[in-house]
Amino acid sequence: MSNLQILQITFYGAAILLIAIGLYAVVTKRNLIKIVLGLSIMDSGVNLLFITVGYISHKTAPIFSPSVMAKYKTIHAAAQAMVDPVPQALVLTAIVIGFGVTAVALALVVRLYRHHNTTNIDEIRNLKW
Amino acid sequence: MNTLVVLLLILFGGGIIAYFAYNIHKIVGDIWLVLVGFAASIYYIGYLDVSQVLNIHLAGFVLTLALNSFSWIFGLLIAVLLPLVALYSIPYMKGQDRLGWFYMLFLFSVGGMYGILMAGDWLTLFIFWEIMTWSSYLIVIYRRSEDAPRVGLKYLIFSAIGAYSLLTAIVLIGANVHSLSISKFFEVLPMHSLGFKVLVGSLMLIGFGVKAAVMPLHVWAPDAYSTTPMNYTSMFSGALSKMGIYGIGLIVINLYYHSGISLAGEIVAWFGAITAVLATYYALIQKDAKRLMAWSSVAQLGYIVAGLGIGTKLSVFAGIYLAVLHGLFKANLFMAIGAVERQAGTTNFSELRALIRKMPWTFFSALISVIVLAGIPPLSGFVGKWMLYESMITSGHYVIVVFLFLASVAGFLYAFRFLFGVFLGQEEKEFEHVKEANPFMTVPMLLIALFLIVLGTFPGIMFKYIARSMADLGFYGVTYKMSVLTNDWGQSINMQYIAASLVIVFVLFLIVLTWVAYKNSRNVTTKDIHTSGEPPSEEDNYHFSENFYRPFQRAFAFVYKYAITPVYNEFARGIEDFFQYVRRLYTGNAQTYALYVLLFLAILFLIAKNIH
Amino acid sequence: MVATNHILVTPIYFIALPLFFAFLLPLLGKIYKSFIRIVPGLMFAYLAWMAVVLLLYVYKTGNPVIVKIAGWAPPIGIDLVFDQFTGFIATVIAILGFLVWMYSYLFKKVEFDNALKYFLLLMLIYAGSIGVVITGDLFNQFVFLEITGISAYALTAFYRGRDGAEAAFKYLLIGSFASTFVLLGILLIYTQLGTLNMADIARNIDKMDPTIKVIAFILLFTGFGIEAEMFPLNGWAPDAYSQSPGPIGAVFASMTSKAGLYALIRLSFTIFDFSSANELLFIMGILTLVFAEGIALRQEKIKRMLAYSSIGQIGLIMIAFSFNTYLGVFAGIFLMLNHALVKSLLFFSASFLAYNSPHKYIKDIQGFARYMPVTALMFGIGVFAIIGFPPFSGFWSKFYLLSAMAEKNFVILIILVLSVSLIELVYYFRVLHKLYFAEPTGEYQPHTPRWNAMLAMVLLALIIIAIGVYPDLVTGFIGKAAHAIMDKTTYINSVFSI
Amino acid sequence: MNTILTILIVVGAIILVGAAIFAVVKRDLILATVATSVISLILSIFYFILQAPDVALTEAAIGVALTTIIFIVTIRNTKRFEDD
Amino acid sequence: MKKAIAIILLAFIAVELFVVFYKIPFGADRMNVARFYLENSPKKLGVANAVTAIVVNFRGFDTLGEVTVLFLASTALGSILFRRREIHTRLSHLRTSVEASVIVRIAGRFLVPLIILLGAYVFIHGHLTPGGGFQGGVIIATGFLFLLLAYRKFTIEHRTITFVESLAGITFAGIGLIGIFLGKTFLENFLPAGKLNDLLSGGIIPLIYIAIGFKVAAELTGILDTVLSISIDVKQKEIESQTEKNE
Repeated sequence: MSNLQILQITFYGAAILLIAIGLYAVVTKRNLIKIVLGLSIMDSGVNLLFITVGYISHKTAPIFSPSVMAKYKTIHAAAQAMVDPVPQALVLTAIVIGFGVTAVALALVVRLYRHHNTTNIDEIRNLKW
Repeated sequence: MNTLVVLLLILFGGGIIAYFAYNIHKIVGDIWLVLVGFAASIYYIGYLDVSQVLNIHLAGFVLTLALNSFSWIFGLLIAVLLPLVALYSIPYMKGQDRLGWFYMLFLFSVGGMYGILMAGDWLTLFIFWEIMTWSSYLIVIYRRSEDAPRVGLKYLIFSAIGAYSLLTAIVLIGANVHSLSISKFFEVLPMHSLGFKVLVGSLMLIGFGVKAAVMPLHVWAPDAYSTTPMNYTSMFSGALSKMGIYGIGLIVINLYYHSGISLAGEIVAWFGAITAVLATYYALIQKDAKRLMAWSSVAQLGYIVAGLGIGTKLSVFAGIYLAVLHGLFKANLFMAIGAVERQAGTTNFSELRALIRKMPWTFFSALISVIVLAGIPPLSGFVGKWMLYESMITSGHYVIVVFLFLASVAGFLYAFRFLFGVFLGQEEKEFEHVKEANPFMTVPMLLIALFLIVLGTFPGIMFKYIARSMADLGFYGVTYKMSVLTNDWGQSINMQYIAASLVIVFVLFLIVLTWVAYKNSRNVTTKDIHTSGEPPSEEDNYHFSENFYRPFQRAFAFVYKYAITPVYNEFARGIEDFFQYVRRLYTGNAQTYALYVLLFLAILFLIAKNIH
Repeated sequence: MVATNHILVTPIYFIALPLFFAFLLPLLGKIYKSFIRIVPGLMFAYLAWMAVVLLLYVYKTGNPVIVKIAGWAPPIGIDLVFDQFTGFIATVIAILGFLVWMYSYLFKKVEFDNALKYFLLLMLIYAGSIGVVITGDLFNQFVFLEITGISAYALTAFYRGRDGAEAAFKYLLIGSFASTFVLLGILLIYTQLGTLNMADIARNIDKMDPTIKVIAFILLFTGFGIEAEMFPLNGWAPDAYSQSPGPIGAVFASMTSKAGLYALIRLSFTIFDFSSANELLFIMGILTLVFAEGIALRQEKIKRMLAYSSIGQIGLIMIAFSFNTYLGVFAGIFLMLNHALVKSLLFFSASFLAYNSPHKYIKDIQGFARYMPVTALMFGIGVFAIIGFPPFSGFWSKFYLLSAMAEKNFVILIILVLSVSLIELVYYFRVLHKLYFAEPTGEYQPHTPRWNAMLAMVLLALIIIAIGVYPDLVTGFIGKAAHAIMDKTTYINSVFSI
Repeated sequence: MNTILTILIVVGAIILVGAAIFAVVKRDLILATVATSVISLILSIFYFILQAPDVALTEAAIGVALTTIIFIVTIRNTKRFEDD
Repeated sequence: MKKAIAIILLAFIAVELFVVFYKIPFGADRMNVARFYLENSPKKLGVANAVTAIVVNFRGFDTLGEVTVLFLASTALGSILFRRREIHTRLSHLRTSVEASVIVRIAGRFLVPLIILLGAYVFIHGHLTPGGGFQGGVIIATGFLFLLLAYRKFTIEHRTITFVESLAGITFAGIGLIGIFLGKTFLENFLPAGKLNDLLSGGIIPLIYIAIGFKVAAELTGILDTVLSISIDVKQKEIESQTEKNE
């Protein structure tokens, strides 16, 4: 197995495991905070997947810094030696959105705690059927 | 301007204006109502141009307004009833609130009926059908009585069942015939497959059958007819139910007889016959005049459906004739009951008695109507039944004849019960103050009674139009004479002779009877009951109106044991229970919902290979 | 193509203006308190007008208005597509946005902070919904979906006393699932095609590895299905509908669910080329319809009942679209319009009815018709329209839907749909009967709607009746919309021709 | 990437998953939160390795610092231990 | 039971996902539009950091949405947690139950300005170096977090936060709208691109990134402030219940 294959299994495996573990926490854990933790782990997994997919072996970060320009001379040559910047941009957005959702979720947890005096999701079932 | 549109505008516009008119003042509203009633009626009879056709392009469909002579005859019935009911309504509805609302809906429903009759395509028919349905529904629940929600919902549900099957049929027609025109549909129908014909035909029949109260779709009718204010019930039972008859006529004749599925017509006839019998027997055991007449309506509609279903020239002729007659006499009877209700305050047989001398004109018109209903010779009901039986015998439907005959006998019984329960018997102190109804109420009733007498003596007046309308259904060369009925065996009856002779006998009999009765009678209150200290039990026949036909009821107990209503109720409850259980899917636990999502995703993954 | 840089009328304003004013609103509130009510209103009115102008333009010329953002033509930049289909839905949302604003003009009159937040969230949920509809970029759609989602969570938890937080938490949980799945789906597509533009994806969809394509489709379908309230992914919906403030129920029914539905439809119709997508849509539509309407039959609370009914309507719309025939799609779009209008009216009136009853149960609103006749009448009109009595708009959508089914000779399906309609009729009229017939129990707090709410309701009712009496008002637009969504090639070509 | 880096990455990934499992299983929520911040930390290193410095910075700032802080504040205001 | 179902389902989903993702080769070049971005962000926009170019210009619309999400989150937080202002001022000393040590407090005096400076540096150089508005904003917010935690007297005037937040937001959306008014498109660059790797390059991109930086900083600080003030409410409750007990 080549290094790349190992890395492929490692990164994809880790990311998907993170998603699965996050989902597991969300579905089975009774504690509200644990559920929110699960959500944020899930998000992390997705983000890792994005960056993994955007990576191109032996290429550098997509920044045309003076040192890079000095190395490759032309913009075209430099651009050929860079990883895919789009997933990075998307993940940037996704991380911020994930943080926003987490913050809102935690605020809801606090309010639920005030209202029901518990963080057990099984006891918060006023609305049903 | 197109005269058909004008008529619809008179009714719908009149309805909207009536709402505001009643909000200004009751008198203004009343005047407006009568004005609209007469205007519509006169316009219909005198100025309507039957040959006119109007095509409206709306929403990608062609809506056609066109009247033919078959529908014209039903329109005529409405045109006769509308002004009379309008007049009658003025005193009848006195003291009710939300009159504007009531009359707006009233005129809307009449407009809906005319729309149905004018419809040249199924979509127009359906639109007006629904307008008629919801406006009549709103009238059924107009009196906020305790029963109203239940009755209204029942009416609405059955109407919706009917409307939906109609709608299904219509969209199937649209998809397969590529035109919604009614005449086009009947033209091309023979070319379609049997399955399509049967499917569309049955759906349509269910749709129209609901309004015509054919069993087992009649459940709503007794309740709705008896809960509604009587002035509307007279339209409801008199005219609105005829829309169902109109539709059944169209379908049975055009669909079945002209495209070769006569068996289906027979089945319809059987439904009609069974309805007639069972409804009559239910009418017998009613304790309330309204309900009795409501069941009677169901029964009479059964006759008509049976007649249409047989589908011979004569039976259809008889069916249409009976339909017009039923419209008149049933309207009259409901008006009479309304008058009684208004004057005496009740329509319950066990409370009412001997109103004959208090309300003679009401009695007279009711009497005439009952005679027509029972089909006793001098009057027109006899003519209709005569023709109906004849048509059935000549076409070999002996069993149906027996059924209808049974129904007629029992029909006579309930007619008698009605007369006796309301108008005859011994007088009571508590009804001493009762006076004859307002002339606005009696005059329309008497006018209808007069019509009935004339139609009995000179049935040919009506025959002319019916014969014309038969041509529209594809029966040509219908012959008739003014007052002579001829049967296939060559015997004939001249109605004028019969009428004259019977009227003389009848009048003499009445005079003698009354004189004798006066002489030997003694007034004892009916509530003067001696039970010798024993508390009276149900079994004690302490009022003559209780258990009027008890022996009869016992004899036919096996009929009364079975009722369709509980079946429907059980069905509804079953559905509700089922969903009560299904509802638990939404457990209220967010994690369960999340699990559903994962399950859904997993299932999709499993079937991923099949997605292509 | 229209000049993409028209200064007064450009689809970009649907998103730019609400965001701009949302950022500005706290400052405006400092200057003059009533600005937080008036300014959004002016903006909503302007946008509604602009939507109509744009739609008329698109309708008349037949050219979609496509706007590129930041000067980059698609697939490089993000584009907004205002064509006959997206434009129609955007217009519906825009008009309803204005009406919702009018309805809630005096909302929380005394509590300045809450009113500020309310209007802010309203503008953002509006921008998010329209954004989902008119954007031409998949990831951008995701971002707008999140904006819609987060504002919806906040609005659901808006009232303190109730169980809003619980509902919002459920919504958030399931919503996060949706965003995760959508992101994964987008990622899969990106790895194969290297682009995020919908038209570009649609153009090159054949180049995808078949397995990956299917999985991407499934992930996106599930994700958007959650937003579209598809059964069994809709556990959050009844709670969110019933706990949010009155007008927000209307917003959910007319905007957010429409946005999710749009995403679902765009996914199955344009982006992917699966023929079984329609079958999937069909099956899920039937399940959604039957379960939701059946459960609505057994509801005790009025807003919850309306919520289930709303979900049921979504199922109906999905069924209509799943036929993939002109008539079916036409019926689906008509149903979308109708559902948006009628459900808004029902939520508008029902929220006042529920507001005045102590426990929000259906049995509590009995006899309210005599205290608030106009509101009750509006509710009645809504019920008549949703049952589909002519001459209300519901009739036409139902008729077209059934015609579409008949065209395919789905008799059993027609019977099923009509049976469900019967169930719908039963539970709606039960409420109506309670409203009109039962004796009031006396527990009544007089909160009759003020003039603005009245005006909004009456306007909606008038629109409903106008469409019902003269459906040609909208059928022209709907017809073109149906052609637009079914014609994938034109969509792709017009996006790339700017 | 060379072999040493690969090994390091594999080890990192194992720690990553281990931290995730720890975060889910541990009843002490503060410790679980700390575990998630460890996840974020490792992720941000991964991002650096995968040539995404922008994302790495963001993840480090938001994932490690802010998310953890708001979690901890929430936990302090509710209950620290998960109960069954 | 539920756990078993969940584990089976998740295992299945995870395996399925892994199988699918395994088809995507790791480290392979599969750029399509990205190639265009890489070529053109230095050429046309004069931006050295391609990610910045994408985030702020090519896909700037996403970023507007993203900023809105943060704005929404802070609004939503306020609306969900409804803090009570009067308590806020009265009981602000209760924010931390444990007093920060002297070292922390004194270190803070030196550190916080440095942190804020670093943040500003990061977002001003967003178009040249890794980082940008978000990262810089987060860093600044961390600085304020430090202040909030370490100094019990420190309060942030909420009005200021709102002001900064709104102003930055308007700047972002406004710069976009100026593009339209200049006859270009929304968010289109209307300033000269400048020379690559100059501080004053990239046209409107640095401007927008600075606005984003301020906005993110203000929003996150607001969020943190709101979240931290939860404890005040809870503490208040505890005090109330204790006084009740005492009485």
